[in-house]
Amino acid sequence: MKKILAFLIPTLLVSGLASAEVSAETAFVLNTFLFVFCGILVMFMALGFAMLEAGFVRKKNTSAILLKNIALYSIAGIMFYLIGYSLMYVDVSGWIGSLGGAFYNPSSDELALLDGAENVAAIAETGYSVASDWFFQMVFCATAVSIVSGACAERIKVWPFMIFAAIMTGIIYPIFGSWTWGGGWLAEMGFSDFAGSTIVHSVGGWAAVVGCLILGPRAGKYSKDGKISPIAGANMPLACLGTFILWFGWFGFNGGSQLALGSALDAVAISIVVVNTNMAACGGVVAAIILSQLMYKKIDLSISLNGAIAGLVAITAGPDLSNHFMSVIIGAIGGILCTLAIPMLDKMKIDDVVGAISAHLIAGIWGTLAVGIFGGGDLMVQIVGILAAAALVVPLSAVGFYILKATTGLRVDEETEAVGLDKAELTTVAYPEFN
Amino acid sequence: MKKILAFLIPTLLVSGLASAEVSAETAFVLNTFLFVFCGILVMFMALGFAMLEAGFVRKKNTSAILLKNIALYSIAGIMFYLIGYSLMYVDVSGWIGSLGGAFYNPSSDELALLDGAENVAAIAETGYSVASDWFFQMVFCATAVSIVSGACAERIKVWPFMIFAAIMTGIIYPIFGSWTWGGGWLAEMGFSDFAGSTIVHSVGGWAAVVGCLILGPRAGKYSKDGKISPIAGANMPLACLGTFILWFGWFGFNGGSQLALGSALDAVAISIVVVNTNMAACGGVVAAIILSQLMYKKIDLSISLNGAIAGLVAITAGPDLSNHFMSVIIGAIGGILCTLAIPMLDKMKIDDVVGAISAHLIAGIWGTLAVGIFGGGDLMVQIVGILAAAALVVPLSAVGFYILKATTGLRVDEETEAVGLDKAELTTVAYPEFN
Amino acid sequence: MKKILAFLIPTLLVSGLASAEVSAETAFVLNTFLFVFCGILVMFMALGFAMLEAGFVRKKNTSAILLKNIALYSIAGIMFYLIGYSLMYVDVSGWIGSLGGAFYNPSSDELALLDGAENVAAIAETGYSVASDWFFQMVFCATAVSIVSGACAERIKVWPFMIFAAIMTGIIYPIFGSWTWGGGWLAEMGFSDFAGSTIVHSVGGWAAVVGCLILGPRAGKYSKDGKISPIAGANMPLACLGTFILWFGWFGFNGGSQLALGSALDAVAISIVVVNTNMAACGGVVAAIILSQLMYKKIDLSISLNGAIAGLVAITAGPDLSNHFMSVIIGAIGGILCTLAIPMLDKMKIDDVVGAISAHLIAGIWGTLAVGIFGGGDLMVQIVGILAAAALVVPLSAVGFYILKATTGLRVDEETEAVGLDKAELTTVAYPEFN
Amino acid sequence: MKLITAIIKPDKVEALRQALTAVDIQGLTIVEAKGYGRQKGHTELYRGAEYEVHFLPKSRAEVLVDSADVEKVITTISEAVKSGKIGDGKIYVTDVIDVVRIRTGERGAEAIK
Amino acid sequence: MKLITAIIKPDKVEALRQALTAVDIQGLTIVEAKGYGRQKGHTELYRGAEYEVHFLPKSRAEVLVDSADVEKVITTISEAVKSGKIGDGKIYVTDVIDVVRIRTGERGAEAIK
Amino acid sequence: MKLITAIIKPDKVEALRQALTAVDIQGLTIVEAKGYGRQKGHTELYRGAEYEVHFLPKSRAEVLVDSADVEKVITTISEAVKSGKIGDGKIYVTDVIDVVRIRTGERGAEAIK
Ligand SMILES: Nc1ncnc2c1ncn2[C@@H]1O[C@H](COP(=O)(O)OP(=O)(O)O)[C@@H](O)[C@H]1O
Ligand SMILES: Nc1ncnc2c1ncn2[C@@H]1O[C@H](COP(=O)(O)OP(=O)(O)O)[C@@H](O)[C@H]1O
Ligand SMILES: Nc1ncnc2c1ncn2[C@@H]1O[C@H](COP(=O)(O)OP(=O)(O)O)[C@@H](O)[C@H]1O
Repeated sequence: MKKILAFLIPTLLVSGLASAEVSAETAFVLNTFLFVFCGILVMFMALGFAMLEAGFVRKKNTSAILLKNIALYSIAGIMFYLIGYSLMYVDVSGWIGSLGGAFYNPSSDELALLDGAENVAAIAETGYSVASDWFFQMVFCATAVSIVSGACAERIKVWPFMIFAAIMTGIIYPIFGSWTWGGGWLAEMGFSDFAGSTIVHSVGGWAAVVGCLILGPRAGKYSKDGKISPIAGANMPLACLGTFILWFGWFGFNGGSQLALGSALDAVAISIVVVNTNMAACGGVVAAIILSQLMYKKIDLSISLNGAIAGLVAITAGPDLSNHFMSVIIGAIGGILCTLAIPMLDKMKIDDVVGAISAHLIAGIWGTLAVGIFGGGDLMVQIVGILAAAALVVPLSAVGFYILKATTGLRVDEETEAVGLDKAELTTVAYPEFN
Repeated sequence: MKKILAFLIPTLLVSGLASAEVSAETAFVLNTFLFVFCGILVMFMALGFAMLEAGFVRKKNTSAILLKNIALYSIAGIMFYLIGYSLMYVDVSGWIGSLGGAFYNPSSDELALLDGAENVAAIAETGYSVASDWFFQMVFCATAVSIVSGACAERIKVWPFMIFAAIMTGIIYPIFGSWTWGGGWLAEMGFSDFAGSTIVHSVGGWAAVVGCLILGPRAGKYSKDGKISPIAGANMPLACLGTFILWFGWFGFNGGSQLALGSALDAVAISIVVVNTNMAACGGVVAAIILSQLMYKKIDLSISLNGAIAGLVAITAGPDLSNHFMSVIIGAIGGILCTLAIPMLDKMKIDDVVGAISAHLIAGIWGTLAVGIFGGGDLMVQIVGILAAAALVVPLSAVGFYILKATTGLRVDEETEAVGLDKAELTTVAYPEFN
Repeated sequence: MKKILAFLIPTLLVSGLASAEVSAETAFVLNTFLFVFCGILVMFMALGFAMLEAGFVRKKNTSAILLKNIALYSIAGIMFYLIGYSLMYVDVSGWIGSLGGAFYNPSSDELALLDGAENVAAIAETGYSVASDWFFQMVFCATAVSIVSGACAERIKVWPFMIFAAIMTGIIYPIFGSWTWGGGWLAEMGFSDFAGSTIVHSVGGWAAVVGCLILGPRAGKYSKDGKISPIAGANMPLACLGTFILWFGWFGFNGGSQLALGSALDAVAISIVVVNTNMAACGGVVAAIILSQLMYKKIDLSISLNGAIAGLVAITAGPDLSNHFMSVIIGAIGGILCTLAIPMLDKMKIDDVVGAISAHLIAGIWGTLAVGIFGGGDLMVQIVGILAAAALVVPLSAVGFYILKATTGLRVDEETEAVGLDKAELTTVAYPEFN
Repeated sequence: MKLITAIIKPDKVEALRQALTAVDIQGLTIVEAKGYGRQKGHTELYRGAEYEVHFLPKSRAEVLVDSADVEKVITTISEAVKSGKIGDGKIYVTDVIDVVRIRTGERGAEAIK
Repeated sequence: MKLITAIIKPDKVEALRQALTAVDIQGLTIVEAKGYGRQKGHTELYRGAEYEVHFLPKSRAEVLVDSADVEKVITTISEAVKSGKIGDGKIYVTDVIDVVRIRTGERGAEAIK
Repeated sequence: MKLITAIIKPDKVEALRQALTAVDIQGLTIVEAKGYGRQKGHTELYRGAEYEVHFLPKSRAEVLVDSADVEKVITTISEAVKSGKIGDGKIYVTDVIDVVRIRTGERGAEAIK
């Protein structure tokens, strides 16, 4: 008996230690809550894009861009449910998932739990609830296509755009996703992209480039003699509102990508991620302000707003840096590259209405490289990943856009463009009394 | 020894299981946090309504609608504190609560805990903190009256509206609340309304109908020969902003209605609720886009925004469905009903400025029925609940509005309506420089 | 054996109790998450200020105020990282911290944990992660300088303002912070300021007063014969949007200032804080509506919005009151004082564009006194704290502003003021198509 | 031909349009304006301080008419927009040397038929 | 001197500016307007209900010219903005008694050179 | 009667109003305009690309006056809005055949008293 006691006491101590830890069920709750909380924040980014883009287009195309944004988020939800999640995460072969998880629903174990089964322990071991993870993955998918809507604004037809959104969220994004987060070949090579500088932002950015090229620039933007006639966005407060909302949502985007909150380690990691995310955005803003002042003798607000986004995109591949100052630097370089890319794209006659390509693609590439440079991943593998994104998304989205062009038509006719999409494709202009 | 070990191992497993659970105090913290977090999200819906409505009214009535919205949320807080919570939840007789909990405050046990008492265990058993629950209930109450402000906009006097808001949040909503969430007769019959399709949205919707009927339509909306002259809202970006904020807040509205986060079961349930909430809104948007295109040959943005709300309202009675695809369907039907209701209300000369009746009342009724149809409740009881809401709210709010009409007057005079409420009842117009 | 059992049983009970408690690691996770969550909410207040201010300025200065707001938040992040946090919290001597914590980063213990060390228990004992606390403190620092940007709008040059923001967030705010939250002499005296009525809001408010005095009023505001020519803000929906966002963020501001979520006590306390915060804002709104109606025969929306802020500022020093009704009173008095202060400042020719001084300084002083009056602190000490803020901030910010005035210049020239800052100092006006 | 310009209250534009259509005048150009005459503006409040608003919103309507129609149009406009209250506005008539319909190149009275 | 007023489609303003500059007319004042003539507005939809929009957006351009330049300017404007479709707009000419350049006090033809 | 039209800088409207009131001219109609003359617009930047803004914001003021008052009003306007810098604007005078005060039906000079 004594011996038993001798055994018991350590056991109690162990149990004491155990009770100092996070219990499995508590961890499950916390992990699940993290996905829900961060998913909600990322969902809010859909509003950020809507407002940013509504600020950068002209009055006459404002209702259309709002409609596209709420539509694309809705379509993303449905397509990712129908097939996207499955192609990205279920039985990934290395190159693509399967349709075995189409119409993705809660697990039967979870449904049993809700029905009163005593399988808490088994559930707790799964780490997080199925639906919470799905939700978090879905909002990322929506983000990728938001990038396209902004770049192609003011000339792409509403219905074809919505079809493209379905293709992008149901097929293109999930395939690249399966290569990486889904555990496919790039993941196996060791490609490192914490929250998706490449997987979300460059993927969206490449599709935006393709869209802009196939659509061509807005009427009047570039004249034959090479002159650029900028087309000012109608509403800077909306653009600023959108930028801040994106920044706010990004804490969920990067913070949630830790994928767990159920331990002190996770909590520490998330805090670091959140601080780095913020610092990079600060760096991006300050760099864009200074550079725009130097380049143009005056500060450009719209470029400064793009700078915030570029800083955020840049840090997204590796927001787990242990030295916060590095984030300021990475974000600032993101802001600088974005600021430099804006006039360059204009020179290439790529008419990106909101600066999406500069802020998401260019800064996304930089952020992905930065992980290789600052020791969070292998630089060569990072480059492979960047190229793979281009190699997949450019042809696929080109095919998508060309098919739409050949069938429904892709670009509104000249008169619609002159009158504005709001009057031609929608019933209502955005500001009927302000006209 | 071996045997002992044989005994010990199960013990350890049990102890492992025990410490694998969520402790009572942790559950208390998580539950309380859920109320606080979701309450904050629902509070933000007050802004959603304010922006949505500011987008749908004309410039000249914009300051007034903003004022009404911030006022009603403030009044709701105070009235629900003074009497509403008590009438809804304290000593509910079956038909109404009591005034025993007027001026509702933290429990004495909680105050003791804060003062250093060692009563954590007792507190933990209560499940959640008193104030967190109060807060979560209060924000729901505010939502109900937000629905009224939008429908009755552009013609109801500011002060009488504020008095009505006090009546609604202090008396009408709490009485129906006591029948249901308060544990009264409808609850006992088994009426099932998870987060309030009927209890919040139809209740607000009925009061809106009554308000619109007693006020009459805006000048110029319906001519004697039966022609409808629509009055376009001034600012679609604000309407879209409001819609997205409502969507965002709805995750708290429905998610928080699980009422607990302190177990794996709750975490699973909340995740499912959040996904269903999102899917229903997606369904509502897509359905409204398609239907408005079919009906009007062009997409109507404002109807698409209403579709999102209708989808959300529809799923609110039963967001705990285990098959997410059903949510898309329920939301889509909500969006369709709302889209069809808009011209129907116009034919009945019910002038609902923002589509509140279509989106909240019609979709609310549908959502409540859907629970009966899809097996989450008894269809007959659901119908009883729906009728009970009408039977209570219509006469009570009619009495309220008529008393106001007879005393303070309810509707602004013709000249005020022509000039706009901003100039007549407030000091400032909303856009002084844009006029 | 019996004895042993007699010992064992209590032990088991204790262990039972223990497992009913929040484990140390769970508490660490919850505390850290509270900082992250509330920090994100407070970060969002930067948008609240941006929108509020964009609503209160004229169209021609809108881009400039947006730029200033995103810039100041970015600068605050960087300066607080470089030196601010260190001066405020690291080795505080009583009068100021040190530069020993400049470039503040995660602790080496935390980095070890992330690298796989088994030091969870040691980490858990620290209570929360270093970065989460830093983030939460940083966003407070940014808030203080947001107050200045609003008051000094429409005439302060962009670059000197940004330099002042750096001084304020790197030096002035941290010094006063070290006296109080940093544990310096005021903290030792027992100065009680839960979430910063004085430490954040009055500090910002004093700097705003100094800025307004040194800058002088906007051209045309006060004529020599003593007449006041008010300058209406251009966009009330933006002002209302900003106000609601601030209200929303304030739940993080006050709720997070409980500094822990890892126990039932903390959860109870946070709930109470959240309810009181809300009730005070309600009181502020209702009081400002009634008072503006009485004083001006019409409701003033902009004053009502200020009333919400004043109510929030007033409760910030002591939102832990156990009787929620007191919060309504404290908030209402805040709203009244703010409403009365607005015309008074005009009489003193202090031209505060957005009402920041009335809402933040006046209500901040009141809230700090209220803690002394209602028993949460010593009234004399509260007065000392209030005076200390003035004594520190007024001279320091005056020096800052005067140096800028003498070097870069502080105020735009007459022509720039007439044309608007957007055209003169930035490249883009805010509403190019609405002009 | 004559140009008839009327400064009227903005909420009378629709009545004006209907009245002109009724007398078969098929053309009108409107510009938003602000003005004062005997009606002197008023005082407004912003954040507790009073200020004078000197100008009131007006609409400026132009109708090109055949000289023969001048009196008819003046009467039509007057009746359509008159409330009898101060601020009803002014009508003034100026001479037009020539009119061109751009689409067809028609000149003179033809161009406004 | 004469005042030439043209009611044109808003998207033709830039073409008008370039055309006038090309014929060396260095001055133009534009006001936003709305109007109808033969072109009658159209029907729009809002939330499922139809309504008639009677007025279309137009720009009202004024050019002060030397009497000798009238025909040249009329031709220039016509060519610059003509699409041949209904709604192209009107040009009308009125007599100007005097012109002052405020800056210099110059009067008459000098003032618009 | 005459119609005096002045194209002036928008920030001079208030000075114009005061000056006219001071010489007892009690009526004025203002329309927002944009224009160019010798003052040629300028270059602006948006996202790094330059573009020319050809038009500058102007206000177009109309005063109906008794023929006898023309010179007085021209002088008053000129003095009130003149800065001596390019872009000060133009004043032009046209003849008015008749004026009607809608409220009373008064015609001619009576209508603008
Ligand atoms: N002398 C004037 N010159 C130019 N416009 C005038 C003049 N007098 C009046 N107006 C215009 O006519 C509008 C109505 O004139 P007002 O004198 O107020 O009304 P009423 O003609 O009924 O007396 C004014 O707001 C102004 O736009
Ligand atoms: N009689 C008129 N008086 C004043 N403005 C007119 C008149 N007729 C036409 N306009 C203006 O000219 C514009 C174009 O005229 P419309 O008759 O539609 O085209 P078109 O001259 O090509 O037949 C109208 O929108 C209106 O602003
Ligand atoms: N020939 C013209 N026809 C019509 N408007 C003119 C003409 N010339 C000038 N204006 C108007 O007068 C304004 C001021 O003219 P501008 O030549 O720039 O200044 P200034 O008269 O001082 O030389 C212009 O912006 C334009 O609106």
